[in-house]
Amino acid sequence: MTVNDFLLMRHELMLVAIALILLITDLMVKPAHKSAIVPFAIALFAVQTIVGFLPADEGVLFGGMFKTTPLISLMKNVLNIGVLIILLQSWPWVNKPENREKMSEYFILLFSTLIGMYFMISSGDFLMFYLGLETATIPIAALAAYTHHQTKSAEAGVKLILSSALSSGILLFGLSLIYGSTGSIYFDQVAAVYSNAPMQVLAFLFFISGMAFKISLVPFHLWTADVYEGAPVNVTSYLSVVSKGAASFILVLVLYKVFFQLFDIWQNVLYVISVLTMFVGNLFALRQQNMKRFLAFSSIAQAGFILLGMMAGSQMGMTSVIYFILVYIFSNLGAFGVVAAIEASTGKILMSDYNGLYRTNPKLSLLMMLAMFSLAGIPPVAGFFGKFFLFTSAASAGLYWLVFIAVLNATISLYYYLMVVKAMFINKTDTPIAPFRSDSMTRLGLILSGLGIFVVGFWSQVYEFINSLSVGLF
Amino acid sequence: MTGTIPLQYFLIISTLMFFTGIYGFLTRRNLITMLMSIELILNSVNINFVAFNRFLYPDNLHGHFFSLIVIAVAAAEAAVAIAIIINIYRNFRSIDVDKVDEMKF
Amino acid sequence: MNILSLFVLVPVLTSAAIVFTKNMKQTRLVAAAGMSVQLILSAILVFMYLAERNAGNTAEMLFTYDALWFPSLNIHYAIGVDGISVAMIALTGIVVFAGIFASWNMEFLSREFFISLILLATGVFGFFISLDLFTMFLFYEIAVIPMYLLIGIWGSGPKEYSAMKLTLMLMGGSALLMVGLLGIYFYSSPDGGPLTWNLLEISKIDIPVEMQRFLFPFTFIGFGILGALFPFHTWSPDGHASAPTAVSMLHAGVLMKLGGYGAFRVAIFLMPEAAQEQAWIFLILTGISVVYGAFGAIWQKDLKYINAYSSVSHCGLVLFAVLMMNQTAFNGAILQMISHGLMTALFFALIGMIYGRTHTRMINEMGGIMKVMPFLGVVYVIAGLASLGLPGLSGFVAEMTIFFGAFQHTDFFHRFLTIMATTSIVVTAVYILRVVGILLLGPIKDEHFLHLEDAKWHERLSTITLVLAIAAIGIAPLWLSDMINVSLEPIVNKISMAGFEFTGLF
Amino acid sequence: MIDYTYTLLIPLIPLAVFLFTGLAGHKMNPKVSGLIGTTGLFAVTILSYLTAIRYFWTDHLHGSGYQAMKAFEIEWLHLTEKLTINLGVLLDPISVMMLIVVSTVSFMVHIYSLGYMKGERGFARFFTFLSLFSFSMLGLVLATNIFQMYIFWELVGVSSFLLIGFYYEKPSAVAASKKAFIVTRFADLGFLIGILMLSFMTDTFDFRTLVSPTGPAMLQAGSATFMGLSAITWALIFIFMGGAGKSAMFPLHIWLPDAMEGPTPVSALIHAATMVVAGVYLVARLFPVYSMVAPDALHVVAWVGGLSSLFAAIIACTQTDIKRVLAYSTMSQIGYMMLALGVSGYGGHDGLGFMAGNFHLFTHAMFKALLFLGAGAIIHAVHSNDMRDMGGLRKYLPITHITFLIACLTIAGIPPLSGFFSKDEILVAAYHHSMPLFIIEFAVAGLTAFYMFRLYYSIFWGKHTHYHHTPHEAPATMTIPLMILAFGAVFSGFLPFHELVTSDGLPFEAHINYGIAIPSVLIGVLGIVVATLMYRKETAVPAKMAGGFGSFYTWAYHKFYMDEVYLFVTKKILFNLVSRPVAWFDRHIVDGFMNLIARVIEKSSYLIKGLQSGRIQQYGYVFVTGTIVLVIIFVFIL
Repeated sequence: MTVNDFLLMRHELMLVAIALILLITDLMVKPAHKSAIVPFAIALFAVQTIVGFLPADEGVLFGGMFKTTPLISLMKNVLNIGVLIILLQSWPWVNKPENREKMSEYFILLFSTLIGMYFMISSGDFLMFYLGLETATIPIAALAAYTHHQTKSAEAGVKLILSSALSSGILLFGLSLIYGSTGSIYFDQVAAVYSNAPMQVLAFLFFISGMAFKISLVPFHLWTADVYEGAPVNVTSYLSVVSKGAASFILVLVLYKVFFQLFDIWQNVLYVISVLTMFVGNLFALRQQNMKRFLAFSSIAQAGFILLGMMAGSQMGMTSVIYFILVYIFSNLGAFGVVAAIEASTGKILMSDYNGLYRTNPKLSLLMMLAMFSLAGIPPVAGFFGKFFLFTSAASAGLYWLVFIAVLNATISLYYYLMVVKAMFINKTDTPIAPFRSDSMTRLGLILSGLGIFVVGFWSQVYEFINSLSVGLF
Repeated sequence: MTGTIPLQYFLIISTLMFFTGIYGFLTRRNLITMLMSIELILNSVNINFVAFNRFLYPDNLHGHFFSLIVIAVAAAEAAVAIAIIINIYRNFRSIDVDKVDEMKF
Repeated sequence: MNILSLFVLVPVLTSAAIVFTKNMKQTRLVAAAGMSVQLILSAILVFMYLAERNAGNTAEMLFTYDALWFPSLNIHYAIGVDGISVAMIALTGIVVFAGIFASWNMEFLSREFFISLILLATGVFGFFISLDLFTMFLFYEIAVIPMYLLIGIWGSGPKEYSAMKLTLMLMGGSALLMVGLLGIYFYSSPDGGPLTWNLLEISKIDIPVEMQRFLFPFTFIGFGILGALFPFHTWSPDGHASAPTAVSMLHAGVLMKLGGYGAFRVAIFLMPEAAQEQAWIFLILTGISVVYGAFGAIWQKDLKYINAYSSVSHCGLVLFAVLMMNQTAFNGAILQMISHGLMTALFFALIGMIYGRTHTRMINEMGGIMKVMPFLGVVYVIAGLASLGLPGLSGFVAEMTIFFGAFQHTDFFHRFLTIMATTSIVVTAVYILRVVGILLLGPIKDEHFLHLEDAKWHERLSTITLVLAIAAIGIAPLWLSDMINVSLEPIVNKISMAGFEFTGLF
Repeated sequence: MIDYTYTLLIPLIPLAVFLFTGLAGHKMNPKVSGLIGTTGLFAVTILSYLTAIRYFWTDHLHGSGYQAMKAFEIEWLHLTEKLTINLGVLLDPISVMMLIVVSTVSFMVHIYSLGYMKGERGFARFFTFLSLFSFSMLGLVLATNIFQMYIFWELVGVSSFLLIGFYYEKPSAVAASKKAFIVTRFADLGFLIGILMLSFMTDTFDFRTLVSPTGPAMLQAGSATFMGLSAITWALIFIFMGGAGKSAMFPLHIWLPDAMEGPTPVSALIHAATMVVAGVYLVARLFPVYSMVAPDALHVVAWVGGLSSLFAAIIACTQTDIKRVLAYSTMSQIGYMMLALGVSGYGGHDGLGFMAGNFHLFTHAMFKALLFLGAGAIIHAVHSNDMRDMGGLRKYLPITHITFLIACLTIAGIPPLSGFFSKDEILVAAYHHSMPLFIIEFAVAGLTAFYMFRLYYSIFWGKHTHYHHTPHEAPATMTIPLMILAFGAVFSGFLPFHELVTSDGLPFEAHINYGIAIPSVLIGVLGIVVATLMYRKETAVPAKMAGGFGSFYTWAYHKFYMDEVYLFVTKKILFNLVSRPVAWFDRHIVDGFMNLIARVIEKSSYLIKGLQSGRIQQYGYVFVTGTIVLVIIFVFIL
């Protein structure tokens, strides 16, 4: 391999290196100084994020198994931003005494899943794709069960690992059929010969259901809420934004690159699934009291919106999907950041605990409100633009009724997002959460997400940049 | 040994295994048994890959490699799964899947 | 710096300044200062506009400014005004100004209150200046959403319920609207040229009729919900009843006008053929809401409900006129929007002031207000007379223009509906006089009322501003209706090109 | 063309006074604002008389007849390219005549009120409203087009509303003002619809264009018919509906008696002399249109007028509240005028009725104002409206007594007082036109004499009531107007109306038709005699008479239960059967539906919560089922 090849893989290689460094330092440092690992890890990853943004040229490695383009590295960078914010926000939780001796595992596992996602996104064939997928999934199960003394955490872990095993089994079966029917596992070769013969449609459907599991689309979403609730809040936010984002990226790539022959079919499939997802996600979210569970269902509904962009099958569609995921990362992390900060300092997680929050912690509540508005797609925050462009691209494919259903669902979702705002601003209570001041790292994380919520919308260059890189169906 | 057994047989076997695995996953109450059913599914996939490769596309080795990787991943998966199941056992004093429904609705 | 952009900038800066204020006194001072600047700006704008027109500038939109925002979607920050929007901006300026002074003693979370109020105003101003459908929609939703907080936090009665209902119904409206706007966008260039969001450019082309048939109901109802179109008006009574004074003023006075304005500017203007075809359905609906709202108002006991229902009736008249689709009726619709905006704002201001003293809004618990609060009483009577269409006040001009415009219609069905609508002026007289009789006149019901003091200076300022505006329009309507008429030209031309005979003015 | 632009001042002076006293009134001494108002009206009166003299005599070129001229006009609002609303000053015989009426009576009432309203709490407010009314009425009179008339029509309506409800702490006054406004408003709806139709057909509001024999209105005779009548007939009937409402014609008269709740000078000015005759004035304005293209509408006018006069006269015989008696007599007299217009033809001697109607309008204004002001003086002295509390007042109130007597004789049509001339002309016109109407009016003449003298006797003669404080004559500010008006009542009959105010502007020969004059005088005398017998001294005859008429008397006493009918229609039908259901429907059906949607969504969210059972295997089931369903749909179905 030449140096250039290394440069092509710099995301992956650097992250592997970072993981290894952390592993070694974890062995080196004495238990007394373990807490130094956290800023170290965060610093390293910050470097990783920045380096990721350096201009990259496209190329193919390993005989087409691995390929990278500016678009793909952009996707990776988007994920990086999310992970960085999550790391910042997880500061108070990782520093808890009970996590002292295993704090480096947190980072290492997180990074290894991220590596998996990198590979998954820039995979050139189904083998690499599958490898990345599993690498991205299995460590998360371990992370979900991170706090092993909690029954919920363990339950989340087992639910995640078993159902993901089932889904990847079905997905694999689909892959095997694809291989059997095309004789290749390389994306471009498969794409060249793929048609809508029944067996290939069958294989595609198996594949789609496996992916739907990752993005937690109805009816493959059932694990989501439980895992989100049981897992530590930062892991939950990681699941809800980063792994969902990565899965959506690869899904849109595969749909656009490999299965573009089946455009009509997968458009209809996504149509059905997205309508289901939006309705079910919203209806479940209506009732939730536990904030993590609430956000879980809201993120399911959001996934339904993402599909609208994919269905366009055009450059606009892909742009809107990536853009929305970027916006969604900021908004959701804003919400999760607040939830995490509050849980870390008070251990309260129910919506009713948030009553009268504005009186005691105005800044947190304001950020939460912004995040909620952004998720609900209310201007002037970024969420509005994200949703609007998703709908625009769906409409560009003539799916007006779908857009109508989607906006109606946005209205329903506005109801429960406003319930949070209501709790914080309107509801009165005798025992509000006491005022507290979170540490600088958390605040930095919150500020970053807040900035994102505000800036990404108005700053049209972001959208235009994404658009300049993204592609439509071939 | 060439082509004495036609491809269909392999596919039938693999399909049977696949659905047996799913059946087991959906019905068995014991977490370990469910894990085994998962293995069945994965192995059916392996059979598919190998059989396809052997019969249809003998000139490349994708299928073989794929099945190898799947086996490896399956092992890793099983490892993590069992670790978590042990964790479950610690917390619930049982590995009956129906007990593990603390979080619902 | 384009003067129009100031209309968005000034409120934003004001609310930014409010963040740094220490206490309620500073806050309200800053807010008042900012909105006074806004009022002066709108006055300047009116004069500049008239000067431009007199200078012979016949461009469809003046003071235009256009900046590319999202190139790939061809979204612009495109602003510009014609006589109609200038009038609406002036209205907004006045009402917001009055609203600030009407809520002068907002003790509770005053900073947040004024910020959200001014944010709402920002949305409204932005809506009226924008020529780009995207920015229009953006500002539209910006204007709608602060209502939730304003009603939910500072409201009274079942405020959470009302706030949620209002927000969700209006957002449901924007759901319809979104579909309509997207459809318009994707058919904005039949010859495969670049698509556009720009109102004027779209108005140059003709959207395919079968597409119009599909899109018109979405757009019209979407805006109509905000314009209290029967049967989607039910957010309005609850919302107004629960909202704090200034919010009711702004909402009924200005925000509901976004509905009428949009229905006219987007739905009718861009899709005249479909409008012609489907007008009869909506004419019946609006005709119903004109009479129905008035009758609904007779039976109410709560002052705010009475006014809310009369708003339903009056705004119904706006949409009714818009659907008549001739120049005079359009002109009447705009005049009606302005006049109703002013007088309903005045009503809500007075109701708030009376409520602040008597602590009840139930008319049967009050009486003889005129004796203890002559100023408020007299102004209330003036507002009432304006609302029942007394000559010399704005309501009369607007209603007459609408009736005569609508009656010009050659079709008997339309003229019949017009006559039906005219009956509302009697019913209006009934409920207005009922209120005046019970509330203001007669003996004093409750001896606690005996030592209530009359309006304070800020209340006088707020109400007198509105009264002056009402009287000015009522006494000398010509300049206003001319200003509007000139700007109606292109719209009427497009409609007439759609093969629609109309009675024009010039 | 002679310059009359200064006439613009006639309406503007009261407006200025109104604004000034209205804005600054509460700051200064009430007397001052009263004086300001009176001086303003004085100026107006001077101007009006000046105008009248110039118009009728000095500037008039003989032969060509009196032409209508626009002294001034500005554009107020343009509706369509054809229809524009102007405000201006139109001078023609009837408007100049009305100028005289309005300014005179208004000026008298101003002076009178200075005394009558002395010490009232709302003294300044009263004069403010009076100036507002004067402004509106003058604007109405001088209107150049029908829409301007409508504008000021509404304004006089509202000023009458304000003045009736002057004692706004008295619930009855509030109720009366409300009733007056709403009833007239309802009538005005008809007026508006009429204008809509008329302008739609003729594309103009302007009176001169409308009435010109070659004007667009004249071409409409054969216009589309509806229920047998041509469209323009309907339009004119609707317009007349407005006039009937203002002029308290049956069945829209019910507000007038209640309107007596207002201060008596107001009743004299608005509800006797000026505003209530606006209806007559309106019909007179459009008279050429009526008589040329819509004779059917004119029949309606005639019959409504005739019936109203009879109806009112009967009720007037039974009332005991002196102001109500006068109110009904007003209604009856206006009926006369309407009938006169209704039976008139156009041009020359056929236009007799037109002339007579306006003539009677003029004389009636004088004597009815006089009666009301006299009644005011009496009430001022006795502090009661009810004639049963009065009697033998003649020695306490000599001036009032004399003037009142003159007025009664005038209205009874006793020569040579003015009432005789005008009424006689009307009877003649009716006689030429239709016999039944003539008979009605003949009877009414008798009834009028009867109830007026019933009133007169029971006030000034009859039993000698004991007043707990002796009544005393009113101050000079009140008696002088009485005398001036009495003068007018006596001599205004000698005005040569048949030369001045005619349907086509050309003078014609009118002479007293003794065949009708003598019987009419006789029946008037008969009425007086009967009244004298019954009421001069306290006797049991009236009671017997009343008993003799039986239920008819009670019906008349209760004004034929018209109020009850209206109450039933509004309260029971409109409020309970329309408004209340509407309110309910809105709350429970429309709004209920919206809430239902929300509830359904919420319920369904509870419905499907079983899907999330928390059990891994059930998740697996759903997963696999989902896949299989997709496969079934997209592989086997599609």
